[in-house]
Amino acid sequence: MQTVMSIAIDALAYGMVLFVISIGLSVTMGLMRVVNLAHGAFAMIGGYLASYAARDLGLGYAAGVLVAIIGTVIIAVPIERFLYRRIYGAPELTQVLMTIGITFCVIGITNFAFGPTLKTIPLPPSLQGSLDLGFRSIATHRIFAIASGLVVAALLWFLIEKTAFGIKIRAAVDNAAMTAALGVRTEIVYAVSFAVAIGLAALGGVLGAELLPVEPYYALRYMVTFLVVVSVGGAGSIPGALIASLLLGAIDTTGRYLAPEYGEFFFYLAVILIVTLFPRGLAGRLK
Amino acid sequence: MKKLFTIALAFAAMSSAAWAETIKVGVVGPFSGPFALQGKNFKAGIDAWFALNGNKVGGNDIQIVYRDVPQADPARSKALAQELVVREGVQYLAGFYFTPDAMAATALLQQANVPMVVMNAATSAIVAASPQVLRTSFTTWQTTTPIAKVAKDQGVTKVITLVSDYGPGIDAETAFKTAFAKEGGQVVESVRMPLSTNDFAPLMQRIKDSGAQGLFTFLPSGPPTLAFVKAFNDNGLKAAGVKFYATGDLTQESDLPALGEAGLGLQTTFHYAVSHDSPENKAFVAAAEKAIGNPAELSFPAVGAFDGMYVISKMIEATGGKQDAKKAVEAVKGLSWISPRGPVTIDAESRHITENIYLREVAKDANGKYYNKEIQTFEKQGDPGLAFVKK
Amino acid sequence: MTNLLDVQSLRKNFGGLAVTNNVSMAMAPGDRVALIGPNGAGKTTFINLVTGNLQPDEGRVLLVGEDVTERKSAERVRRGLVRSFQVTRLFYDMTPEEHVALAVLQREGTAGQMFGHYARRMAVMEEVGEILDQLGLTELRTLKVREIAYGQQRLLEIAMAMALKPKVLLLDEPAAGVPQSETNRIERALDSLSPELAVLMIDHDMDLVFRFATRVIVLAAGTIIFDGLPKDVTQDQRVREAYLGSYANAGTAA
Amino acid sequence: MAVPMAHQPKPTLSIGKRFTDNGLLGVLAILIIGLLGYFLVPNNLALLTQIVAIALLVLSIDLVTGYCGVATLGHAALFGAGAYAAGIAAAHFGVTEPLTMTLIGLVGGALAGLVSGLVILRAHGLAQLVLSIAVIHLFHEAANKASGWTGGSDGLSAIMPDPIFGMFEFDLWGRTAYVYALLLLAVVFVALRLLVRSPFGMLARGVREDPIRIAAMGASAHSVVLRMYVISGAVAGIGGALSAISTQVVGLDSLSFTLSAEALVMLVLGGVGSLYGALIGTVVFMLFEDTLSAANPFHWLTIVGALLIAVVLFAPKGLYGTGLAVAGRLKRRPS
Repeated sequence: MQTVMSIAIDALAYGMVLFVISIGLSVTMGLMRVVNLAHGAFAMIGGYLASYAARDLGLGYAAGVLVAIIGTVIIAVPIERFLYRRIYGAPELTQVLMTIGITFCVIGITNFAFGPTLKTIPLPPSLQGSLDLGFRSIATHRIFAIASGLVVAALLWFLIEKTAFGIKIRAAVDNAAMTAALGVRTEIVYAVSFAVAIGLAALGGVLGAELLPVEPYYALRYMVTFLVVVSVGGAGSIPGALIASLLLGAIDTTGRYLAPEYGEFFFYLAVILIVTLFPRGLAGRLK
Repeated sequence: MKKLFTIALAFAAMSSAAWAETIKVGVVGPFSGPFALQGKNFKAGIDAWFALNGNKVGGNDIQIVYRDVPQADPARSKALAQELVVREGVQYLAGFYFTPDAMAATALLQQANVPMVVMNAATSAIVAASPQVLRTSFTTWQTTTPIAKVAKDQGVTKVITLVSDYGPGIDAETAFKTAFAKEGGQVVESVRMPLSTNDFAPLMQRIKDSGAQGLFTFLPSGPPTLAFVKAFNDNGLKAAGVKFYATGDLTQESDLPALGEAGLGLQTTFHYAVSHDSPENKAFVAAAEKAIGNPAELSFPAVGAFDGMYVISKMIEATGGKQDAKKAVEAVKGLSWISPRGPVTIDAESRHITENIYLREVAKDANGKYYNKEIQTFEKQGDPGLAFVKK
Repeated sequence: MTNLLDVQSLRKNFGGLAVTNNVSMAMAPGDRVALIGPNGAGKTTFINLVTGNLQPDEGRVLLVGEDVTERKSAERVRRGLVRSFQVTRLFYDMTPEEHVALAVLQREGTAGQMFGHYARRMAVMEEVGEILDQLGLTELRTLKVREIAYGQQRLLEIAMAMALKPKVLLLDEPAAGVPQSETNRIERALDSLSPELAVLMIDHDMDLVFRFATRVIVLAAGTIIFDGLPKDVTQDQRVREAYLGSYANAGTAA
Repeated sequence: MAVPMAHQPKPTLSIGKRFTDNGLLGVLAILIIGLLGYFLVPNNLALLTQIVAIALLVLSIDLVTGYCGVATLGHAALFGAGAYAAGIAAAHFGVTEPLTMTLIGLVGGALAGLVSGLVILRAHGLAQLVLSIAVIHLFHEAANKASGWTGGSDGLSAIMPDPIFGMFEFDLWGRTAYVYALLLLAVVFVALRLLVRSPFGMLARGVREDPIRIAAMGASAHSVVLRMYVISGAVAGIGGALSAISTQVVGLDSLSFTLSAEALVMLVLGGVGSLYGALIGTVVFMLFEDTLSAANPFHWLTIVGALLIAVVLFAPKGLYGTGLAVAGRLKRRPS
């Protein structure tokens, strides 16, 4: 029983980290219809900036998070303006080519600028160490990641479902031409959505860094994981992404405990099963 | 048609003749991609050797030709090795970070009349694949075996092993089990983790449930080691007094700053620590740090490359710069010298390097820099894994 | 003589809404039936149920006496039930010639052949030529479909249906979007169809309906409210109500 | 060519047209360029042979992606299955005759095509992409686990192919391997040319554009694509076998996501939906990568990335597609 509880806690913690990192991708893929393979690259940029600010400049963790989000968005603005804007509405394969190209460039440049070693983001004392739950202990930063994940989910849900801007986004997704005809400047809507997605990527990169350490190859190493989470959840759906993250976290964690040798099989067979049963993602059925 | 072909060949032959006094060495390694750091260390080791010894041996210039194999890819490695031999006319092949890459290229050696100096790849069987292979790094068996003794000496009798599920990991598991059984210890459980594991927390739960007093683990150098060690600490295993044993791949110097406090006290066995206290090593480290640019990036592949260059220079000396692989290899069999890692010998029979293996503990120096502190030496260790190579 | 198509008590609900409500009808060889009804009456749903693009909740579809309710739409096509689409569904990177040839080959059962070019087969090319000629598409035969006008694309839809030599042909608004000048091509093509064939046509163009149909079925709110001769349809009280009623409610419903 | 031919009820194919239709022109081009390669870089034939092997993989992706519209990031499963089938036959069963090995690779690839087709065709779009990723990871993991057969992560070595026809030995220069590779490519190219122009090829293009329309014609889109997947597996399997024969090793990388993604990038680079595009994409990408990584093994990835971006910006239909469009515009101008 203790073991079960313990695995459940690990699953929750891992799932929430997956959620925080993947939700930005869900926004670009679901709301903006861009197969953004460069998502990990932006998360990685966020991680590097946070590491630079918090460790090398000694600004501390909170400042590191802020610098990461703002800095990554600033870096992303020209990329959106000159590259992404060319592939909105383009065939999927074109988007794949462009975003892989961007990823390669980011990897190469990061490798050149920061070197190939691992970069850490020093945690503040309050997030170091672990919390004793009686039957086991759990790292404090994981609790922080869980809480952040919930806050992000709530804020994002509010932004998209309850604000005027959210209405514009949803309208632009449904019918860009019609929305433009109504006087909404769709390119601004897209640019802002993109910035939000990138900011989320950067935040995820920082919060997840304890589990997925920051290094130049980060951008490609975890790409598949993010893609799987988003498509299992149903692109563009916040509850979908949340459920998918938790479910995949649970499958992965249980698989790794019960049969680590076959963890890969376990995970991908589950993915095949879920995707076959819910071809439009879990959220596709929930609606 | 045939004529044209002969002309083309003649051209190729002529061009290699014209370059005769420059001896080319082809180095295959991961210079981009996820293992770029290790490739960078190859280059740093080689550059350090040039910096300390110049790039002339007996009047012959040595020129290095680098080729990139970002991830284990034997087909590409072989194609590049072939290209190095045929087009670039290299007289020596060297480098090879991954076992399959080295294995693939061994098939060429005899026909190409080229010796191969393995500067990293650590599976015992490589030297058996061709009589023209030498190795200046280590094998997983070699670095793993002593830690079993360390565990026993520390009074640990029940150990759980957790290794990455791929060739070297399985090698390490077998080596540890064999050595630990010889010491009279018991491996209570052996777990193999997929290479793609990100979250190690569930595995920590398994360690706890197994009731082992100690853990032996092998993971490839890089990002997973960080997550693994943190999970070990965060899940209370360190606090519970479970002993942690691993080979030095896990605490390579370039990963130590990232591990930080979490790494303190980790005990590993390995053939080389950047901190090794000897005049040879001081000279080497100074040159290699300069070559690599950022001293924090210096790690073990550099010393394998540095000593590899030493062996190559001896082979060039012995052959007077003429291409004769057999004579070259023969000349360095049994060769002994003082490497930055300590005294070493190329074993005359296996052509693998005999060297000291050190038990080290991660410590913090006066400047707050983390390093591997050598605390025990196992002298003149050969490769116990050779006995298990299938013929 | 068995009916070519026999639809028995079809029922289909979307959510709580009965879109097709206990619909039965039958068609014999030579029948020329027009299916009309106000917007939202469930005409396209009915066609989709018959072709197998949708599965009914209740009821059966019989094709030449055989129950095909459980069969996939492709299997129904192979048994002679062919449809055209209301909005053209064509292969925009292919030419009209290729479209018709593909249909002919598919009918012959050689469309899965992995070698040889259709243009080498005289009989195929002749048939393709005839069909294209009949619909006035000959001049466009080697253009990409994306380069030809919408009206001509509609004609191509019919050409493909004809090439499949169906027993039962369902035409979903064949003349929609076709310029007046070209509807006569459609009419002529329809006239030339084999008399053995049963045709069910949905269209709003009443001129076309009256010229073509020997029988009219009126569908309203998922139910058949009239099934009889064309000359009687305008006199029918329920039909008038259905149409006028829908006009009266149009303002609030939209 | 695009001018409508007024009233020409029975177009007969001229000899010239037949020539281009069957891809004889393409075969000539393959052989001429291939032989040029042989003489221009006689000492880098190993690379050229690798290019041919990968070209077969890229052609194979084109069959399902370009002709049937299936999105896949897992196609290396088919290539790797062929490579391992041929390699295991040679290393464990002593089947070292190269033509037989190629045939075994073909069968292995086709079987893998059938299996992955059955899985991948259960969804569309993004979900399909994810299924293909799951498939390649399962194949990779299975090969890693079955290390007794495959050598696991150490790779399968000890593949020693016999001389071809007992006469032409596989030499250090890789001449035999290269000539064999070119001939294989030429044969496959002709076969695929016939295939894509056959009624089945037309059907497949139809599926890509509108599967519902295909069903309305009485054909089963699923069965068409599945058959194409098997054929595609055979082609990729030949490529895998060629790689196993010429390099005499098979590594886990031949079953990797990375290889799948790279091959897809090559296809998109050359131009999806045309055999020439697939060939051009492979040759350009691999030569570019090889030259760059030799010139600067440390930072070539950045430049490859920049190339990909440039292609999307300036040649959105791929090198071949955009080249054709430009050529068409130039041709049209004078008339």
